Amino acid sequence: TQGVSKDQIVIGSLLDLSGPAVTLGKGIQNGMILRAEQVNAAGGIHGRKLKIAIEDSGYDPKKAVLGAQKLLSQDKIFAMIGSIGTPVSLPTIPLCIERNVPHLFPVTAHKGNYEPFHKLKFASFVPYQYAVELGLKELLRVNGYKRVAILHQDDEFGLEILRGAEKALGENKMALVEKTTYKRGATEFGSQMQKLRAANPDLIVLGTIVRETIGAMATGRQLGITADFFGSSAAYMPAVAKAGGKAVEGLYATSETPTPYRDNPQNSKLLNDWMDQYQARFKEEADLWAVSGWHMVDMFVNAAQKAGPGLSSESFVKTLEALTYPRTFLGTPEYGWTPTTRQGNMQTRLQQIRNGRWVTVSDFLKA
Amino acid sequence: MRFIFKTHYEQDLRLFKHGLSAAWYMALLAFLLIAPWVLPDYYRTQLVFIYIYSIVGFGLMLLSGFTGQISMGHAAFLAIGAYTEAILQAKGFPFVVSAPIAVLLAAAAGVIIGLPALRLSGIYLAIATLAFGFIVEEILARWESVTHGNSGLLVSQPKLLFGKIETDWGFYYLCMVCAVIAGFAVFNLLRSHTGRAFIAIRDSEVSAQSMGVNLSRYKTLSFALSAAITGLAGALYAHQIRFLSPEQFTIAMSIEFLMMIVIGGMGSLHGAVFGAIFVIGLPELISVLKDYLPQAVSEQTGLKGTLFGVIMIVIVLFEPQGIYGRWIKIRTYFSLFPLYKRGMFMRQKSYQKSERVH
Amino acid sequence: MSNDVILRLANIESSYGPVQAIRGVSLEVRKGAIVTVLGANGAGKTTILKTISGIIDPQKGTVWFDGEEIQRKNADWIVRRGISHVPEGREVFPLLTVRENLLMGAYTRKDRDGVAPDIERMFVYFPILRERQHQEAGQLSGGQQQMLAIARALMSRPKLLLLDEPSLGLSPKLVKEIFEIIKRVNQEEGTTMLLVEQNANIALSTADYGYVLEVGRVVMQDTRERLLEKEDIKEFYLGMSADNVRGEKRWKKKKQWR
Amino acid sequence: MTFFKVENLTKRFGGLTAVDDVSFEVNKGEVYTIIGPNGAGKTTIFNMISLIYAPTSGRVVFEDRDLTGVPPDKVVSYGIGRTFQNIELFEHATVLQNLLIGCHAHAKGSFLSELLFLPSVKRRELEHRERVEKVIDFLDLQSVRESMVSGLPYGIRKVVELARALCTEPKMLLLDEPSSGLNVEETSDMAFWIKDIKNDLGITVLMVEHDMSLVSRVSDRVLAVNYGRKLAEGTPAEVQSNRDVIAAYLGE
Amino acid sequence: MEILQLTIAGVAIGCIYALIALGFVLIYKATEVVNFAQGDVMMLGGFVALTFAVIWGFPFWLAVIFAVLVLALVGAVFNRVLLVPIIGQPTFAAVMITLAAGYVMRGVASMVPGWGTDTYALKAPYSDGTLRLGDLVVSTDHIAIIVLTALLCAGLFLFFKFTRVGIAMQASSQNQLAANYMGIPVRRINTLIWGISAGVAAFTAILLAPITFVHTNMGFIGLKAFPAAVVGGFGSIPGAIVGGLIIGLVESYAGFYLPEGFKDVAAYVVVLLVLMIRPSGIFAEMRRKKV
Ligand SMILES: Nc1ncnc2c1ncn2[C@@H]1O[C@H](COP(=O)(O)OP(=O)(O)OP(=O)(O)O)[C@@H](O)[C@H]1O
Ligand SMILES: Nc1ncnc2c1ncn2[C@@H]1O[C@H](COP(=O)(O)OP(=O)(O)OP(=O)(O)O)[C@@H](O)[C@H]1O
Ligand SMILES: CC(C)C[C@H](N)C(=O)O
Ligand SMILES: [Mg+2]
Ligand SMILES: [Mg+2]
Repeated sequence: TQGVSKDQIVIGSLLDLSGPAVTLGKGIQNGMILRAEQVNAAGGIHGRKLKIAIEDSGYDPKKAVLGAQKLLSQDKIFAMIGSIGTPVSLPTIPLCIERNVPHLFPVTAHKGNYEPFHKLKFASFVPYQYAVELGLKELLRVNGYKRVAILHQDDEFGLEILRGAEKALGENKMALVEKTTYKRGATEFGSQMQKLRAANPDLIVLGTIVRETIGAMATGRQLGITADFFGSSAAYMPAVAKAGGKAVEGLYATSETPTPYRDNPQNSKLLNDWMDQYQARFKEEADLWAVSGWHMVDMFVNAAQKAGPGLSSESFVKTLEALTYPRTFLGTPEYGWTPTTRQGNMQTRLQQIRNGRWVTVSDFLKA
Repeated sequence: MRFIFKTHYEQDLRLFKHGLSAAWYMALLAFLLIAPWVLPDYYRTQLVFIYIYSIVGFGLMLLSGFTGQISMGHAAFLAIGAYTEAILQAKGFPFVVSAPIAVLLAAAAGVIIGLPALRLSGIYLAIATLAFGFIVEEILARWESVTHGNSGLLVSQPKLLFGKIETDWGFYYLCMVCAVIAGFAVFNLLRSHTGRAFIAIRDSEVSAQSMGVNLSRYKTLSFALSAAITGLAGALYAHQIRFLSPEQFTIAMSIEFLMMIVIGGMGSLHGAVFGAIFVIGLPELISVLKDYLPQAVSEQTGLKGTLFGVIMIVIVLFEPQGIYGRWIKIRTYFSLFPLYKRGMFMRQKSYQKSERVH
Repeated sequence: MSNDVILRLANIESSYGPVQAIRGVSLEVRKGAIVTVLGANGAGKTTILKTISGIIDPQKGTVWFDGEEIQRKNADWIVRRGISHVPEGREVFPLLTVRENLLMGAYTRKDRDGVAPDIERMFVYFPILRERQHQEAGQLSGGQQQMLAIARALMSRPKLLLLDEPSLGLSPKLVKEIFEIIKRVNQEEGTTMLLVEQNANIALSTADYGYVLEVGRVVMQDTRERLLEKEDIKEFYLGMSADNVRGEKRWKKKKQWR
Repeated sequence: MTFFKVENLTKRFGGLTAVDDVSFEVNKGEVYTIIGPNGAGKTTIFNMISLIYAPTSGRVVFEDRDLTGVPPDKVVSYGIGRTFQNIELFEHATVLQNLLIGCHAHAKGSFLSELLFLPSVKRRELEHRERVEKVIDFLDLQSVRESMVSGLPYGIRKVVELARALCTEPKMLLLDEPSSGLNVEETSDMAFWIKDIKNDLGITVLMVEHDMSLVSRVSDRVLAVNYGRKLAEGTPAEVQSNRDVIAAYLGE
Repeated sequence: MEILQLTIAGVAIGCIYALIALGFVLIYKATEVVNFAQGDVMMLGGFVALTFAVIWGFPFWLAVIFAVLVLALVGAVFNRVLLVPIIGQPTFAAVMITLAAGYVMRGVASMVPGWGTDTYALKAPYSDGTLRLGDLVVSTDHIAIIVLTALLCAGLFLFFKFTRVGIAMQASSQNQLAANYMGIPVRRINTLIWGISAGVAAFTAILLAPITFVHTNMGFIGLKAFPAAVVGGFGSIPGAIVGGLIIGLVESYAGFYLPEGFKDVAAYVVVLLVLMIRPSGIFAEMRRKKV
């Protein structure tokens, strides 16, 4: 199979290094590089060095397709891993399949990444809808909110949040008291927040990503909204806690993977060492996305090891779908696929911003 | 130095001005025909994108380069073509049916934006078309029953007449043929009176009118044709990308198209093609450049964007008339050689003409 | 009239890209003189004036003005040295009012308070401009624009005034007046004039000295009086040749220019 | 029938009355000249005839057809061609292309046939080319046929514009200051051309001109206007000897 | 009460649009170049201010002054280095340069140490406060935006009223050739105008920062400022202000009273409607050429 020579394994990734999701791309890139370098330092996978070929997708399908072609036909990659964003992964999956190249762990929650079933598709990112549903149920149980409203980005991503919230409420015989949206890239939420304020909710669900989360909460607080806020995993970004200041204090969000802080006393030695290595290599503190990048390569390596020296995409797929990948010192959940399912993880945890930091406030939630 | 002796007016209507250029074009054609067999997939894919973008280039050049109507909403026409194609193919129509329909719908859209645009010009038209683009994008996102909104639309491989075009080279030739046809059509138009009417409108509306050019008719026609051609490109784009979602057809794309024709060289069909090659080839060039940079730099996010911008700027500063302008000069240099005079193309001081008084 | 040369062109060559418009022109203008340049269209008259006022750069040759070399300098720098230009084809500022146009004419002037009286003076020369002072220049009639262009050039009180076909599109009456004004300004303010004019009759009767230009070269130069004697001048520029039998004339013409 | 006439033509721009109740008739085959001080309203009259401006009141009648409300691009197909005072050519096209655009009004057939460049289109193109070449020969423009208009000197442009107007095959030709920017030599050529246009091509000429020598050489009748009003009408000689005309226009 | 609330918010955001539009219009008036980099220039202004105020910890107002000056310089240099060489070339060329420059600015900003791709808060002393009048809640940021915008506009108005630059810059855009004939230093005037408009952009960024934060894509708000400038009539300074306010208000109301999604396209619908009635904006500046 392509990408596997006697002393090298090449895998590829389409990361956004210049587009809207660049905050993700950077960390993931670094995390991947770090893991690869560690593996190679330790003698590689059955003696084969791991090489990661990275193309910038700019979150744009045209560039993604070209990049994918390049990775597939020039770099002859063995697997595609961790592509960022729906508009990148969906157009490239067919190309991978044509060349019998596994498409692994895309950083997007679109169903197209694991449905319809195909043996080469492996997804790991918990669908937003599902995560929000779990998180909201938990919040309703613990804090017993009575009036829940929602602000969501008006695209597929936002709609998933909406569906999740409605499902959770439905099971508690409740309904949204107000519902409002904004367009991707919006910067100003005055009228939306007033709409919500008029409905005076005690919890506001946010189908937002970084800036929208902060902007919405800041505006809301200024307008004197006292309700709690609850965002999805897309809102669970280090930047939110960092830039949001006191406006975002108390925000809840879901994430299966926690954001590491170096100076956190609870940290295990392993974690601290890992973070120091990262710091040393990239001159910046590891964030959530660095963790994800490192972690997905680690999962790959793990499977590739188990697949044995005669590595082929068939043997790899066989191993991966038989495998359960345990929790790690990074606080990640257990991942596992089966010959019939391609969504590797269905659990998440509640996180909250306290004193400008993300803190995990629940155990793993599952249905 | 070559002189062409003309013995019949027909010679000025010919496709190739002289045998040699004919030979060159044939050579190019031959190369493109064997390309998919000798080039690796990756370059084949790039060629396909070049064909698709050239088609867009022809369309936009017709409107902006020859009729002088700037459009910042051409992504919308591409989108209309692409979605129509995708939906019809999903319904089982073959390309020979779906593509023409896509073209017609795009043309209709062209008329719709063309009519209100009649009284507009310059920046006002540009912004009007920009607004149109945004609104189309919004419609694509909201008309979920048809477009599947933001969750996007997966596109099957093209069914030409009966069987699907499974092979990549099949699709390659499809795109190639479409590009050649589009190029021809526009070229023909330009060497006959409609084309000249467009040019007349571009250069002076008042005297175009007094020469009997019906402004509204020809402006609308120009919009319709331009949109139609772009729609054809859209139909091919759909199959090439295989996944359509509204956020692909943004202002950024429309601007990319504009850059394409300006860099290529306003007011020339060659320019459209050069522009396409440039826009598609540049990222390639950049990633090559990247390899020569120290890792500390090349790992930087945003490097690509920066290089892209820098290269664009350099080109424009070096050759404001676009790549085609430079091409002409090189050609003249060789055809005149050795009589070429230094400073023959020395840029004489020139002065901008106002566009606010028509 | 003083004898020192204020403007000297030494074998100037200018071209527009590949087209070479003037090929080694040398001419001199003495301080306070009115010098005219005659020539068929395409001869290069406009190009010479453009080269002097720095609107285009010559490939070769030098332009001295008032003791310094000014070729290849920026136009605005040159104008500030005291050259003003009545361009071919009016070139008014279409969206500015007549008054604003005149103000722009005085842009290079240091004495701000001298401007208002001069505008008044222009209004005396061209009463119609006073009537229209608040109208956009672009809406003026052709001739009115021409008047404005001349007035605007005078506003800067130049040492040297370049006039490119000032009589273009003016009524016979105004043509007479214009040249009166030119003479007057020349005498009262000692402004030197370099005059390009199709109406050779009136040009020569105004000028002290004349150059004749053909396809980018000076083919003849002399004082007004002697030029007026020359046969070719009479025939081709003053149109005084008796025979207007067209066929022959056409033939002659072809022989001359082709 | 009257070949061409304007009746009580008036044009106001805001407060200003550019043309004030002007009427005159032009007979087939004559050269009719309008003279008058700058700003008298001559060009405005032309603009109303070629329907670039709609008259405030009054009407234009050509071959007993009232032109009021006709779209500007139709006039030429009725047979009225024109040139402009400050040259309105298509700068970024060659002289040849400019002239071919002149033939536009007579180009039949849809753009579809042109997309395919059907033989019919080709034939039409060749016809037009023939016609254009005739004009080029007539006005001695061979030498500039292929050159860009933007590069031509003022004088030549003037001629090119005349040529373009001729290519529209007009019955009546409006010339706005045909001789401005031409020297004596070229002006006399212009005089010949105008005569030929009238005699050989049988085209009626309505012109605005300031060069009295040209006016008296070619015009059959002259109309003098001032402040938009009719001042005098008659043969060149009559008008030139008219006191008011001398006072307002010719000068002592 | 609601309506009043919405109006204030609308006016505030409208002022931002207005200021960016002002930047477009100044440059267009002087050079007929549409500066697509205006939004990104503003972004740079934001980061420079951030650097002074947060990273180097200057006093806020001092940081503001420095940021404005630095950007003014950047604008001037930009014009001198990139646009003067192609002066007189087709306007397309210049527009392309501004577009490309936009890419460069975003790219560079994301590579500068301490700037990068993250989102940063840049708070002003007046930020985060609220005034309550009964049910009416007004954010101090909004008040500041409105007041400061008014002051800035007054300042510019006086500048153009009492200098010849105002007329000269129009002259040089309407007929560059003639401007040169008149000895108007076209290059220098353009450079001045670029400086001013970049300075204004920096100021805008500082006003905007408390609301939308500082990040490499904050310049995209410029896409809303285009309709603003056009509604007012591209090339008219009062037009830019009025246009900005109109867009701001319409958005604010649309977001509250109209169905979902209208807020996002409101600006573009408005611009289309206005153009249908007035093909060159409210304070039109287009003319049919007199022939
Ligand atoms: N912008 C230009 N580009 C190319 N060639 C030009 C340009 N302007 C002038 N020329 C050429 O330069 C030569 C001289 O032109 P110029 O305008 O100086 O002649 P002129 O004597 O002023 O004619 P006229 O009396 O008609 O104004 C002409 O042959 C003309 O073709
Ligand atoms: N579009 C317009 N708007 C306002 N005023 C105009 C307009 N067009 C012409 N005018 C005015 O109408 C009057 C007549 O203009 P017109 O061009 O007809 O004069 P003309 O007789 O052609 O003069 P010339 O011999 O100088 O060309 C002028 O005073 C001019 O200012
Ligand atoms: C993390 C998110 C930016 C991913 C993005 N919303 C997607 O699903 O495509
Ligand atoms: Mg000249
Ligand atoms: Mg006139």
